[in-house]
Amino acid sequence: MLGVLLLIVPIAAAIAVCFVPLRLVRGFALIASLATTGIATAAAIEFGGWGIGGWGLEFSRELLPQFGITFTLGADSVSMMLVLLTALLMPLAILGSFTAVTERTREYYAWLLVLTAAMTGVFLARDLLVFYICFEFTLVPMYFLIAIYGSTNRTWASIKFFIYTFLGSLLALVGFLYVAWASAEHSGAWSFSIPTLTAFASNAMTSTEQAWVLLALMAGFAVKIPLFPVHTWLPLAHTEAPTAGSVILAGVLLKLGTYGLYRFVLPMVPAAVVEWAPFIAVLSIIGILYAALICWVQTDVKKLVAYSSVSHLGFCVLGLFALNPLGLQGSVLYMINHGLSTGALFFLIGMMYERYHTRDMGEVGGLAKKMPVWSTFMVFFVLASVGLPGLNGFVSEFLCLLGAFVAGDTGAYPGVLGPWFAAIAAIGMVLAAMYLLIMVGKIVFGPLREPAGDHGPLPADLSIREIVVLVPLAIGCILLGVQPDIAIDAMSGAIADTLAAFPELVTNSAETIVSAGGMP
Amino acid sequence: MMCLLASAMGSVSLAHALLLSGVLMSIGLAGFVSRRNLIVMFLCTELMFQAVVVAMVAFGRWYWDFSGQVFVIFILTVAAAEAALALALVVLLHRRRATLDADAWTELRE
Amino acid sequence: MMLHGLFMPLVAPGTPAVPLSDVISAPQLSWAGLILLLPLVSLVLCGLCAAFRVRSKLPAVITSAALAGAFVTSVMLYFSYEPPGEVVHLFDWINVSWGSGAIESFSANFSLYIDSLSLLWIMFVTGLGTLITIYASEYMEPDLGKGYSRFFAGVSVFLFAMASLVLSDNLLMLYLGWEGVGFASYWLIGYYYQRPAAVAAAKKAFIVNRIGDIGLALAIYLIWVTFGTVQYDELTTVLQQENWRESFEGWTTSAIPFLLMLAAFGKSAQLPLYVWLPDAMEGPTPVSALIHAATMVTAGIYLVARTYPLFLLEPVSLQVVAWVGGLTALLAATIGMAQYDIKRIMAYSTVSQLGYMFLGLGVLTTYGAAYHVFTHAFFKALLFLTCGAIMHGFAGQLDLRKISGLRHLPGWRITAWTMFIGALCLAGFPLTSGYLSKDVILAETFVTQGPGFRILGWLAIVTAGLTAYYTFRVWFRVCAGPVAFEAGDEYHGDEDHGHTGGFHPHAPRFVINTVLIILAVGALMAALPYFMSNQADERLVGGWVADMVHDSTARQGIPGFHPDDVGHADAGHSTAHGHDDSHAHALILGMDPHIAMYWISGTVGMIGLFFAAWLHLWKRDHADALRRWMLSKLWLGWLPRAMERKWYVDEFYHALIRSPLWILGHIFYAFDRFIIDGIFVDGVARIPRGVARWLQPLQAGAVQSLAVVMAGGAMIILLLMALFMQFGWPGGTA
Amino acid sequence: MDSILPYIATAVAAIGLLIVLSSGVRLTRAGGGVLGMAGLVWLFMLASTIPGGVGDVTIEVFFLIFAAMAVSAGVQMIRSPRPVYSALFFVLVVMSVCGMLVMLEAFFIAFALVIVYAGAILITYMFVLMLAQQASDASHQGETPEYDRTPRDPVAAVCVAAIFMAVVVNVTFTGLNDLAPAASDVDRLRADAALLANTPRGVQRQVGEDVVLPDSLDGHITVQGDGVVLHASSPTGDALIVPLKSPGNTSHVGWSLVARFPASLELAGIILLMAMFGAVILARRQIDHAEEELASAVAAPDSSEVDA
Repeated sequence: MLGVLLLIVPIAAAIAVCFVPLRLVRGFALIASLATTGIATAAAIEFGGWGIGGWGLEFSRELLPQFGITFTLGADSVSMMLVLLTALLMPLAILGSFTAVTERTREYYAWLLVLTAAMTGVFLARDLLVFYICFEFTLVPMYFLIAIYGSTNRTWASIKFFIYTFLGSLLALVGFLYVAWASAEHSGAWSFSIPTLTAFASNAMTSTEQAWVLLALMAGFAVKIPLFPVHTWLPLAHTEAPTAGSVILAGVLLKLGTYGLYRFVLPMVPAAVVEWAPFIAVLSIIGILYAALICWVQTDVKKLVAYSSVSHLGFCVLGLFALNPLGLQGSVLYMINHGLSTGALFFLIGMMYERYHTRDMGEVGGLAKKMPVWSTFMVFFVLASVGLPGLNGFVSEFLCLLGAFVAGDTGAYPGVLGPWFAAIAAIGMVLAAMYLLIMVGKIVFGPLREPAGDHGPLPADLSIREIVVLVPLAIGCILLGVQPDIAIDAMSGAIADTLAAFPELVTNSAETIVSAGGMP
Repeated sequence: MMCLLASAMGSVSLAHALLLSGVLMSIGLAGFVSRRNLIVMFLCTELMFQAVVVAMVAFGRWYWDFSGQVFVIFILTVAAAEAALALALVVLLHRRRATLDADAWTELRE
Repeated sequence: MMLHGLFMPLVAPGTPAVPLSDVISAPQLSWAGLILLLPLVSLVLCGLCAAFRVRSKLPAVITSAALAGAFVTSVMLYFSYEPPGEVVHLFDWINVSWGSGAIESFSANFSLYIDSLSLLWIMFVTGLGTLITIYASEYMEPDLGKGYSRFFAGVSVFLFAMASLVLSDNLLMLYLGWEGVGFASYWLIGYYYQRPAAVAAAKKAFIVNRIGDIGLALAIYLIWVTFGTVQYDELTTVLQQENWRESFEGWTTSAIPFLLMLAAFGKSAQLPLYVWLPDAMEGPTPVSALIHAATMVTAGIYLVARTYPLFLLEPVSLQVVAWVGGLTALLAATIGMAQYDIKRIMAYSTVSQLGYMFLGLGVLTTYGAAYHVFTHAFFKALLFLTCGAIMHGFAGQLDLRKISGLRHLPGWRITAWTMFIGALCLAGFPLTSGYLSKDVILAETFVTQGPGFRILGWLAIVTAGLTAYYTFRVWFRVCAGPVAFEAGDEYHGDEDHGHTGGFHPHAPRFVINTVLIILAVGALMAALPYFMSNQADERLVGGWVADMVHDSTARQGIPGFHPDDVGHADAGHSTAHGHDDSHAHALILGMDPHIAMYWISGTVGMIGLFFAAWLHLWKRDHADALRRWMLSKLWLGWLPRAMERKWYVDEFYHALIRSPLWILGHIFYAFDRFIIDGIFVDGVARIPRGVARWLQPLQAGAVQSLAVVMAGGAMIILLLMALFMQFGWPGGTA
Repeated sequence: MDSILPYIATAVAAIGLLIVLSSGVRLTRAGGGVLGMAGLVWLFMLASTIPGGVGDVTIEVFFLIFAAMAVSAGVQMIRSPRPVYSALFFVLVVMSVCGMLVMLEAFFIAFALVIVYAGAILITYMFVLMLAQQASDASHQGETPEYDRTPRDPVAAVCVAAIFMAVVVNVTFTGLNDLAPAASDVDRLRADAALLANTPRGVQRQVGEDVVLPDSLDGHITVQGDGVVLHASSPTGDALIVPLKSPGNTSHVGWSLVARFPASLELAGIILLMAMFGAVILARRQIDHAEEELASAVAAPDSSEVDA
């Protein structure tokens, strides 16, 4: 029931926001999102699946029984973590927009709240159609957030964002429907229940079918992640989106893609995954290096961070396709960590933008002199993003690379990657340090450079409100950096479930694949 | 020459009437599409009415059923009403733009 | 097979081969965690000071107290320490497990591994850290209320990271410390963040170190894959098993030492990756002394010593280490000879001395390397701090041509003479600490058999002469000779000394002088351990430092320690690589190398000193004449030029790595925008748009167009229906 | 129809039409006209293979004359750059069609068309045309405007027309064979009889007062030979068989209109009424009064700016 509340409360609040007096809108939205966070926390406490796998928070109601469509919610520990991430980021996003958005505020906060519900729905869905509807519905609020509240090139960016990701997810829908159809042919009754379909697809589908389904699903999720050749909507969307939009885009929306991989691709089509993992891993490695080099030559800070997301999520995908618990743990942690640190970076850039109305590193520089608190946070989150040990980024990056490194070699989960994958991807670590430190060197350090013009009513350095936005993220970064075990233990059961199909599959194909591409 | 032609054609039949009707209709259609003068466009629709009249009457004669002719009367009615309204509209539009060019009224374009 | 014997001695003779953690569980030692905790507390307090804009010296007091506490803790730990070592578990960090098998779990916790090697390191790290913090409390005075808290917070971070590097019980926590010190170094080099050079140097340091860190990360992966653990004690256990080698493929064990080497070379500024260290002198001088001379840069030595058994598995790797170390020493010394910035000279001398240490590691004398680390920490810190005092007093003046006769200036005497002591040690003046520790390495180079090690030995001796030359070049120029000076860039004729028309250097005060004296005494006293008796094993020579190395993984490189003694050596060992027990055929000038080296290096040092005195004390114009003469000769002109330009290594990197990558970045960006996004993405998006453009006239709003579409469409449908009715429907059902 | 020839004939005619529409040269236009006519003639000749012809040669000849007139006038109408000429050619089309209707024995309709179309509607068109041209082209009088001179997209227009014609051709050539047979003379007489049976007063008038009609005419009017007879009785009670005249086209139409489609008739009347209202409202000169103007108009009725 708490799961349903998690969906209903934001939507109800979104409707209510439309009728609240204008001066109370911000506060009301904040309180509503905090209420959602509270519910999410309660759900996390009530949730019984920490560490042991399986589903919790279940709720089911029939919608269209003749087609097997039910409104089924439920969470495993990974989705619960992502729900918590969403619940953490949303109030911050709302709080962070207090001064940035001054026009059409009602609409703005309503869309943000609707977005909360949609994203939570994606993570909580246990019925394929519920998942898909929520997955697609995230586009609508985001589209409006970019198109109405974005910067100069917002129309084009929003259209591109919408159509690109929409096209991808339509292909994913084709894949889903094929699986559902094949399952219905097989068993004689329609069902869209994710566990049912997963069990069916992983066991009863031939490897050719699986490969096609993999292709269709990847088309949807790879665009969302975004994986290397289909990433170009992201820099544009990030650059044009308002601050909160960027934060949510980087923090949660991109995770919908990797979550899709985790929830569907890996367990549903294991045979095809084993076959194609090296290919996808190569794509993600290309993405890591390629995007990192592109980051290097950016002058627009936001674009830089956007490209860095492409690079970072390459690690995430690499970890997923290592197909062992190390990689998967790393990857899921990466989703959360990236949400925290990159989300915070977007907040920081937004705070800078609010003051200087530029994102060009050539125009702004040496802000450590003028904004020491801001600079401290900036350096902190950049370091978290670079993967400084002791902060969150390191653990996940390390585990992803370790997973890829040992895949194909050891333990009960031999994967199909190998040391070379990790070794080449590790160059991305240097490049990440390079471009992020160059960015810090330009905008935080050096002689003070400010564009002319007034900086509005904001204080020179961060206000209390802005610090309040950043502090929870910083705490999260430190906590997950020092005690990642909490998350790792909590998610181990779910990850074992997801990987359940793999050991024997991989072992069977290991002789052919590993000898070819794995160990030299 | 006409006699010659008529004898070559054998006898006038329903088919001929229908074909003539079709030809008139086609001409009306072509005119409606290709002309840009609003009034001529309406004239073309009147031409198409004539085509329909021919077809109606021809069929009516085939079956000796006078409904066809009754419908012609209705068509006449509608044509009159249409002419009145259409011309009123044309006058209205003409007053706005001082032209009879149909292309001047393409505000639906992107 | 033949190497198994090497690992038995890791546990003291007679002790059964069991992991340390099984023998010792030391909850009573958990107070050792204070060494990590105190700097952290200091960091937090300094952060609060910064937040509340404290304008007093409170941060310095806090940090000094915290570091002193850490030092005291280390010393207490030393006294309560019993061989062979202890593991102190603090708290869990990363534990992933998915089965009960050998390699089905990955575990890395915050645990301290306390053996003599880590104790040796942590003691001088915390000790020097304390001293230098105290020094900095005066040195950083001009920044009171501005960056003062930030500086000491950085020092605290550094000490925390360094302590976790040194004390960690697993490679992952070592990695944490490893990157942590890199970050602290970034923080502190970039302390003067408004100077672009400082920011660039900080960035460079971090990035170059990152390259090394990749090596470390990959080495950790490989070690985990190969041995199933990243914890030192379990690693030892695995290495002691008879059959581990059969269980794994062979290439990994060969690759591990090279990857570790990459990491060590990055952190310790060796040949391919040394470029960041000279630039790092942009940081405040106490930082240079602490991080870039005494402690952090020796982390590479520590890493190699810590993972020494893995190096011994692949003898070639140690030979590479030796050669890289030797060549770095020579190269850096030649560069150091031609520089004018005294801090930079000291930086190159650090690189050079680190090269010696690696040479020592490579020629199987971990003892020598560790001893040199120990002595070097003192005298190099001392030298840097004197440089700092000069820089401080002369408003940033560091050019040795512009300061002279310091020892005659009132208030500068202590500085000059403590610098003299440091210079003596660095130059290897007989019976100083540097002399003793360097000789151990030089002698072992001749003793140990390896490819071209004799040449390497002579090169090292030449380097020793160069070292003496450039060290005393600095001292003679700056401290001796007639009194003359100019103010540095930081002098702007402000009200402090501007009204009298001239520049007055302000001499160091009590705190700095005290620290200098303590360090000078320390630098001299560092010779003592060489003469102390051994406690662990009376067969060992080398005194206290040998003791400290003995109980650790690096015990293979202690003079007098012979694997034969424990009965597991086989014939292949000494011929492949290693000590010749008798030293019989390694005579130099008819003497045992150890003895001969006393004479040779002493003599070479004196020669270098003599040249320095000639060119820089007695006949300073001869130095310029020599330089002019060399530049005028075509066949010699390249030498001083290349030496002054640091052998063009920076330019080389810039042209070969940075620029291509930068261009590649631009190409990729263009590719991204125009090819991927422009042609593919937007191109696909343009297809419907193009089709729509093409069909647009039909829907332009003209009523006829609509009519065409409507009528045409209806007609086509009708025609099709008619045709189908006439000729039958497709499929023949009509 | 198994042959493709009718379609080719249609295509030829279409090409002719296209040439006529798009060419600016008079000679080419004439050639196009000839080509189109030839295509149509060919088509009509092909169509004569279809059974079901009626009438005699005179009717055929007149039919052909009227058809040719209608078609050529129609083409001229859509080609002529002067709208007034178009309207006049349309009158010609209407006349031809009326002639055709006469051939088809629809006399009432024929005359009604002439009266209503040529007489009323066309005159309205002419009025509007002249009104518009006088208003718009005050500066360059007599010059046809650009939009009248250049047709828009004649290719598309002719294509659509040709496709439509192809449909008609197809239907004509294939569908007519399946048609129910044409009404025979007996059928026509029966229709007359049925109409007469429904109009006792008309019959009474025809036969005179000295024939007593039965109460109901049903079954008393029958077809005999080539005429319709009334079975009635004299006032004396003798059975009489009186031959009756055919009621004629107008009666037939009128009866159908009133007896079979009364509701439609009413609706048509309403439509006409509404159209009249609509036309009045639309064509009325629109005066947009701003609020304040209205207010001032109310306050100061003598304001002269009301009609601005």
